[in-house]
Amino acid sequence: MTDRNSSPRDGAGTAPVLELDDVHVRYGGSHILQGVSFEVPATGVTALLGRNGVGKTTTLKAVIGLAPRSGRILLQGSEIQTTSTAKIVRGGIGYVPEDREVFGGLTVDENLRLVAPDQGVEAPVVGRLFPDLVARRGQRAGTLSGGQQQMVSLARVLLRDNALLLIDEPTKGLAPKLVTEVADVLAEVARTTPVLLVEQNLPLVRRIADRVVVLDAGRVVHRGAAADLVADADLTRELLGVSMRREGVA
Amino acid sequence: MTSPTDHLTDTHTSSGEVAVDDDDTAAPRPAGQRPQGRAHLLQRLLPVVVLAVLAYLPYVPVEVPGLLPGRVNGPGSLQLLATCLVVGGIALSYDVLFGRTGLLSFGHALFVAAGSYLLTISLSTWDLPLPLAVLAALGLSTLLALVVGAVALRVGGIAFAMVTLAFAQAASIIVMRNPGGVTGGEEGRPLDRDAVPDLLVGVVNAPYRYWLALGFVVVAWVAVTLLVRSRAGHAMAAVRENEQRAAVLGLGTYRVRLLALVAGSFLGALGGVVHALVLGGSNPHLTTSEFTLSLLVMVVLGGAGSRWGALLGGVLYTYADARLVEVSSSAVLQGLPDVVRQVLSQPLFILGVFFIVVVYFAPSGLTGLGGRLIRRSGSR
Amino acid sequence: GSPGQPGAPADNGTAGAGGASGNSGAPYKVGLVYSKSGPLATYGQQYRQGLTAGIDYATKGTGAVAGRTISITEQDDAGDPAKAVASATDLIGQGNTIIAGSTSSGVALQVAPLAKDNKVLFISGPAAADAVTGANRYTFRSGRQTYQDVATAGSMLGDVKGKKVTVLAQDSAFGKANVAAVTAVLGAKGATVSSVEVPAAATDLTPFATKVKGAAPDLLFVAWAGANATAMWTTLGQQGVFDTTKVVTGLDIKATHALFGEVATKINFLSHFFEGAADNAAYQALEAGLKKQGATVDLFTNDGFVAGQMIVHALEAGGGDVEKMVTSLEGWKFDGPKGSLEIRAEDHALLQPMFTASLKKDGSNVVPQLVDTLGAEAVAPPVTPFK
Amino acid sequence: MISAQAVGWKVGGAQILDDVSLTVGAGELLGIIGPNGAGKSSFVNILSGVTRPSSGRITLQDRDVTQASATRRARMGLARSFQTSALFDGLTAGENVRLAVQASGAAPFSPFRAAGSATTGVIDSLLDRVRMPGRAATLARDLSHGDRRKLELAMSLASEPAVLLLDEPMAGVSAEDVDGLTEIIGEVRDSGVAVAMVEHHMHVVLGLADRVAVLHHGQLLAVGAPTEVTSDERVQQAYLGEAL
Amino acid sequence: MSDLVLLLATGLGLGALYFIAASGLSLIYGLMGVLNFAHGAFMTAGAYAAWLTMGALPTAWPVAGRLLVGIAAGVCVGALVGLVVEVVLIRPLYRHHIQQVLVTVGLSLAGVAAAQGIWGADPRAVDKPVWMSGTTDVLGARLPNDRFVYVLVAGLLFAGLLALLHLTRLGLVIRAGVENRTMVEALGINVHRTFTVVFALGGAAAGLAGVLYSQYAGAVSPAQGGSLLIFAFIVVVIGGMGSLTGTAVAAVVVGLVQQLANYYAASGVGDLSVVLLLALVLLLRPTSLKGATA
Ligand SMILES: Nc1ncnc2c1ncn2[C@@H]1O[C@H](COP(=O)(O)OP(=O)(O)OP(=O)(O)O)[C@@H](O)[C@H]1O
Ligand SMILES: Nc1ncnc2c1ncn2[C@@H]1O[C@H](COP(=O)(O)OP(=O)(O)OP(=O)(O)O)[C@@H](O)[C@H]1O
Ligand SMILES: [Mg+2]
Ligand SMILES: [Mg+2]
Repeated sequence: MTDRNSSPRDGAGTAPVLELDDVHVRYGGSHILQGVSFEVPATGVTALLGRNGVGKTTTLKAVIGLAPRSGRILLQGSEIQTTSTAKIVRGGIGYVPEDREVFGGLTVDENLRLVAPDQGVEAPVVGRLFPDLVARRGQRAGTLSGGQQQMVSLARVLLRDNALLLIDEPTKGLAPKLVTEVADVLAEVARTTPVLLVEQNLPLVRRIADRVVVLDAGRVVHRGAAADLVADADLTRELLGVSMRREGVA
Repeated sequence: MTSPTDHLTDTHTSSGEVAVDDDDTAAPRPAGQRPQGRAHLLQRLLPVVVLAVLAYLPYVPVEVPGLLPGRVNGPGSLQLLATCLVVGGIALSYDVLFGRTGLLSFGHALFVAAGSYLLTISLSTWDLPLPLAVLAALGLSTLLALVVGAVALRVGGIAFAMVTLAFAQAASIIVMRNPGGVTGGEEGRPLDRDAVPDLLVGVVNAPYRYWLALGFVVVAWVAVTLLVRSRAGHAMAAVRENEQRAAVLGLGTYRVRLLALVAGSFLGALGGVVHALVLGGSNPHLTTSEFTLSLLVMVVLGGAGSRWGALLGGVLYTYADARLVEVSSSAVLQGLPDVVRQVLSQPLFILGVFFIVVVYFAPSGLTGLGGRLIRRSGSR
Repeated sequence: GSPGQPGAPADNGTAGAGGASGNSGAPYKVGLVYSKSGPLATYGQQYRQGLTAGIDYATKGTGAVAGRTISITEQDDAGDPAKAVASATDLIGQGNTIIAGSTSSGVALQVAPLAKDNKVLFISGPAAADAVTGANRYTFRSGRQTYQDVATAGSMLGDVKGKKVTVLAQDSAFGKANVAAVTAVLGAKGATVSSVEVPAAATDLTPFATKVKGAAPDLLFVAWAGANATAMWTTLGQQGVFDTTKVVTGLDIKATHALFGEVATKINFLSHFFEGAADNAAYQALEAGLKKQGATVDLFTNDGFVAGQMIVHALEAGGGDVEKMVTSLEGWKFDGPKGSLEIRAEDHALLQPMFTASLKKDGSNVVPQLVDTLGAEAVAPPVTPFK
Repeated sequence: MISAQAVGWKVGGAQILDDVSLTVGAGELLGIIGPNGAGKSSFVNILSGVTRPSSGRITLQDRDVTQASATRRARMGLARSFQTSALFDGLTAGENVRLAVQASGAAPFSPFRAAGSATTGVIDSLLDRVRMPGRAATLARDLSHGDRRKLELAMSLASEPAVLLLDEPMAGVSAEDVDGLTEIIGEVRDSGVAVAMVEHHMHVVLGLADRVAVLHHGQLLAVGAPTEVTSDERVQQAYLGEAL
Repeated sequence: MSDLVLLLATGLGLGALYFIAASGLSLIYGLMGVLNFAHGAFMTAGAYAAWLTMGALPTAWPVAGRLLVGIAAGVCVGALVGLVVEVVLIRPLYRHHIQQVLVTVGLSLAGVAAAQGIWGADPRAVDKPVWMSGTTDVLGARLPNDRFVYVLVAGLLFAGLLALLHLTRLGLVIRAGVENRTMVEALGINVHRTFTVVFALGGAAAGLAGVLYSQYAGAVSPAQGGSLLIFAFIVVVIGGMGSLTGTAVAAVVVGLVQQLANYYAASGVGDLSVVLLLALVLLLRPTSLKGATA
């Protein structure tokens, strides 16, 4: 495996692209995020980890304005906690939701054309990363296999220049081979665009993440370099209930 | 992906909050979630108390100016209340389809009208005695429901709504055409007075018609309660929420929906029978799509998927419909500019606007709104 | 304590019905159930205006009978029989011994049994259904009935023996009643009657115009109520029905006169009543009474006026006692705005003169012109005894 | 228990599945793997009756069910989970499971049979089993993604099926819980249930499967013991790549 | 022969009218999933707007000229009503489809009642250009001229709407937004505006239908829109719920079937022909009805 640690990944010194400061999310009576604060530096991959239901997805949704949030959220220094979703996205955030959320009634091409009106499936990134989609350009996205839909969902954000990518479990449901490929894509993208990544696949995290933020029950319980977490088996077990090394064997 | 049934499920909960339901949600809440002992008892007792109060009304000679025409137990008031109750019960029967099973039927009026017309026809044209006539009306209406349901349920969602609307429209046309002189066309068909007990005829006997209507509501209430608590009721909720999942669990979704439609229609037809008895005849208004639409309006007004909601919606709607006429001719409007007054003097205008307001501010219905207020004050 | 009689008032005072008889000086209570809103609101309004004028005329401006005022309680049925039944029940319950109104036939037919059930006087209004006549001993009518319309139409043909008559009617109870009446009236006189029935759901009327054209009748009787009238006349005109056939139809209220479109002047109208149809003391009183209310004479103002006359007569003779009032009306002859009227004792049919008319263009308006007046006996319906 | 014979499925001119024959016996766990879009979910849909094959035969417990509805097959003891969680969104997690329990019993939608509440214990123990304790009262639509997957599994287990089809049960389940769920599925298999499981987590498949079938472009590329299949060059090339 | 020609031509004209009425309905349903019960009220609004405008214009103008201005007014009012309704009533309820439908039900009740309150329940005569009330002899049949106008307008409308949906980005965004509004927003597209546009378009089509139908009927009345709405609904259902092409085909079929059945079949059959047609489609091809959203 390539050691990617040599790439500029610290981000220290430069201003963070995204800051969360004491962010809360409440749904009706349930207090889901209870004061989440962390920063996403301007380069590299920041992984947001945690068990099921701790609020990872909710955090991403809070950033992009899809969850009712309070607290301060800064994108490139300007507050966005009251901005509408469409505006935030036009301000430079790309979002890959965990449920894929492709437009089932539209063709693959039309799905992509929503974001890149003149290119659609012709865009070079798509051809390079997901040749399968090019072949299926006229198929209704609703009839794609789960993995293929995931590709559409990913391709959709890569068509545009983003200041930050929010990606929620991109490799879920992808075949192992494709997981590797996607990991490479993400690593490559992260070289120019910072990525906030939610992921359950720990080997992948180990491979591409620079920093980790671990959530538990709506609070941040750990922040640090990915390498440190990987190195500390006890810490991993404590935070995530599992050892990264053992997983990597599979 | 959105499917028409998804739209339906939205009725029950608005943006994540549970539609307030009585203890009869699809499945009772697990033990830990049950309402506290005393509150629960109260909830159980409430229907009984309400019933007792309602049953006693014919003995209450009090005037409530403005609210009711004359004394509470005067014939006018009791006739009005009886009509309200019958329609409330019919709304309850419609909720079996709409609120419980997610079937947006625009043809429910068809079965209500079938019950009503078949009763008057079997009394006057076929000369059946009352008990047989009632049986005939119920039996034939249920058969009709079975046939119509079997065809219409081949589609779902909005298409089902439109298809049932078309069937109802056909029935309406047939009734208007007055085939063989049995339906009386747009003039309707009065009840054969000699064929029904004297107690149901005449202004002085309004209390008995009122009790009859109340009896129907009780029957409908109990039937819906039992149905909802039965396995069928749970299956109906399952079909409403996710049809495909229900199918792979082994619930025959077509049969569940057909069952709901037939059960709802049976109660609806019973409502039609009582309606004919209370009003002294059948009239084509029952067959119109407006009537079905108003049933939908009632259920939503009160709160879909809840017995209190449907009943209350039906009663309130009918009451408002009848009493708004008074408002429009009242002195309050006299000072207003002409155009405004003319518009406001149309009861349907007020009703329509009121309905929009309710949908808008209380998407889960009046009972939902009430429940929300209670909960809010409770949590403080 | 144990509850008393259900439905009983608090203090065992005067029982619900019959507040009329005993205490002299208390007003006579008359209940009105008619369309104040809904599709027939205009008919209802005319009726109500006529009624005011009628009572005024019959009581010589006092609004009272033998010193007791007539107090009128109104209820709106919006054309819905269910509402009408509830309203009538309410009114009867409040002690009204006379119920009048019923703009639509559906309402009249559902309220009539209530009159018998509760032994109150019911005077039906504009509702034209033949079945109201002879419905029961307590039911009367103040307007005309379908049979009289049709008989008037028949008169326009002169001798109908061997002639072909086609009825173009909506496929509804109203239309069917017209077809039946035409068959009865003209068929009996030797005409061959056929009918073209138009389904309620038809939007385009060309097929029916074509059928009529194909039948090539000598007389076309059009029985049309409500929607699509203009389209129907235009289509008949376009397909050239007027070139070969004499076309007869009923004249509706003023507001509809413009709706006949291009063919207005080619149609022969039968009329129940219109402005300028007659002239007598009652007519002048009607005109004057309406003027006070800012209205003018129109079709159903007559029915209201006559109802007013009947109410006053019944009260004068019966003093609020229903049986006496019924007897006093049976066989009563009097002058209404249309001319001399008679309430036939056997079935309470209102025998009355009828008119034929034509429309004349007057600038951008069309106004009806009287062609002929038919005596009451010429158009009298057959007797339909009480059931 | 369940077997597919020469199953083919065509839609809009595209041959999605081509001549697939597979059998799963009682107490056996068949892992189904293959690249995205290979036709795995389509195959599960055909086995469960959600879609009808264009050719071939399906037998369930030695009866031909090719034309039988999903409902019929479910009543014959087949349960399945969906790749995209299909839940009764407006009901609570507990109610979801309750429905699944009831649906398998006698007279699942009799209007004359009370639903009963004796199953509460069963429900809670099922939810505990899939590692989501205390979630019974949450509306399904408010559950987090991983919890939805677990609930989906609980519902498939609830009916105590004879044949269990799982479509990517581990997708989105947190790393911590994967092992636990794997264990449960193993236990189910050991209790004599025929299990077919589509899964991309290779260590789960390798740890559980008695046999592994590889689908590729709608065709059966290989069937055999896990080690045998994974060492197959074509499988590595088409599917595994440089596995993470 | 001439009868048949007459029936076919007028049937086609009727179908055109149905299509114009149904197109707005189909558009709004197909794109937003909202079954707009107020469509009839929209039509009524358009018809009255045109009637009032024509009445306000100097009578010296030729009727055709006044009618054109009237049509423009009707379309504008229809669009405006659609716009306002969407912004004020539909948008805030966008997650609740049933509620949206119900709001339109309330609107249809209130709208008709309001018109009735203001202008009375009786129909009012409208002016019709002389040419349009005339006929043209074709193969011995006297074809009413106005039917040609309806067919022409329907054709143009059909082509225009198809182009809009399939050739423009607006169409794409609309179609995506129907499925998942949140996600369209999450892609940085302001989807509110597009939905308002759809509703306004549907309202404009309704306004147009209202004006043309009032020309056809020779009068305006409050309940007029509602009577056409029933057929529009049936056409939309037979056409496959929200497919514009399906709607067009269904409109023509319904128009022709109704016309022919009314002439050749017994009165009862003619009356029920449309419902029978629907039941037949349902029994033979239930899937075609499940339509775009299934
Ligand atoms: N209606 C359709 N028209 C065209 N192609 C279709 C249709 N339905 C499914 N397909 C194709 O069939 C193939 C099989 O899909 P399936 O969902 O079975 O894949 P899968 O093996 O489960 O993949 P994944 O692992 O990504 O879930 C896919 O390539 C999909 O695009
Ligand atoms: N609309 C909602 N209403 C109430 N609670 C909600 C709602 N949406 C999410 N939740 C709750 O918020 C918590 C966090 O959910 P979230 O989806 O953020 O979890 P997650 O960390 O992404 O989990 P997973 O790994 O399973 O995807 C969960 O307990 C969930 O049940
Ligand atoms: Mg998540
Ligand atoms: Mg799959």
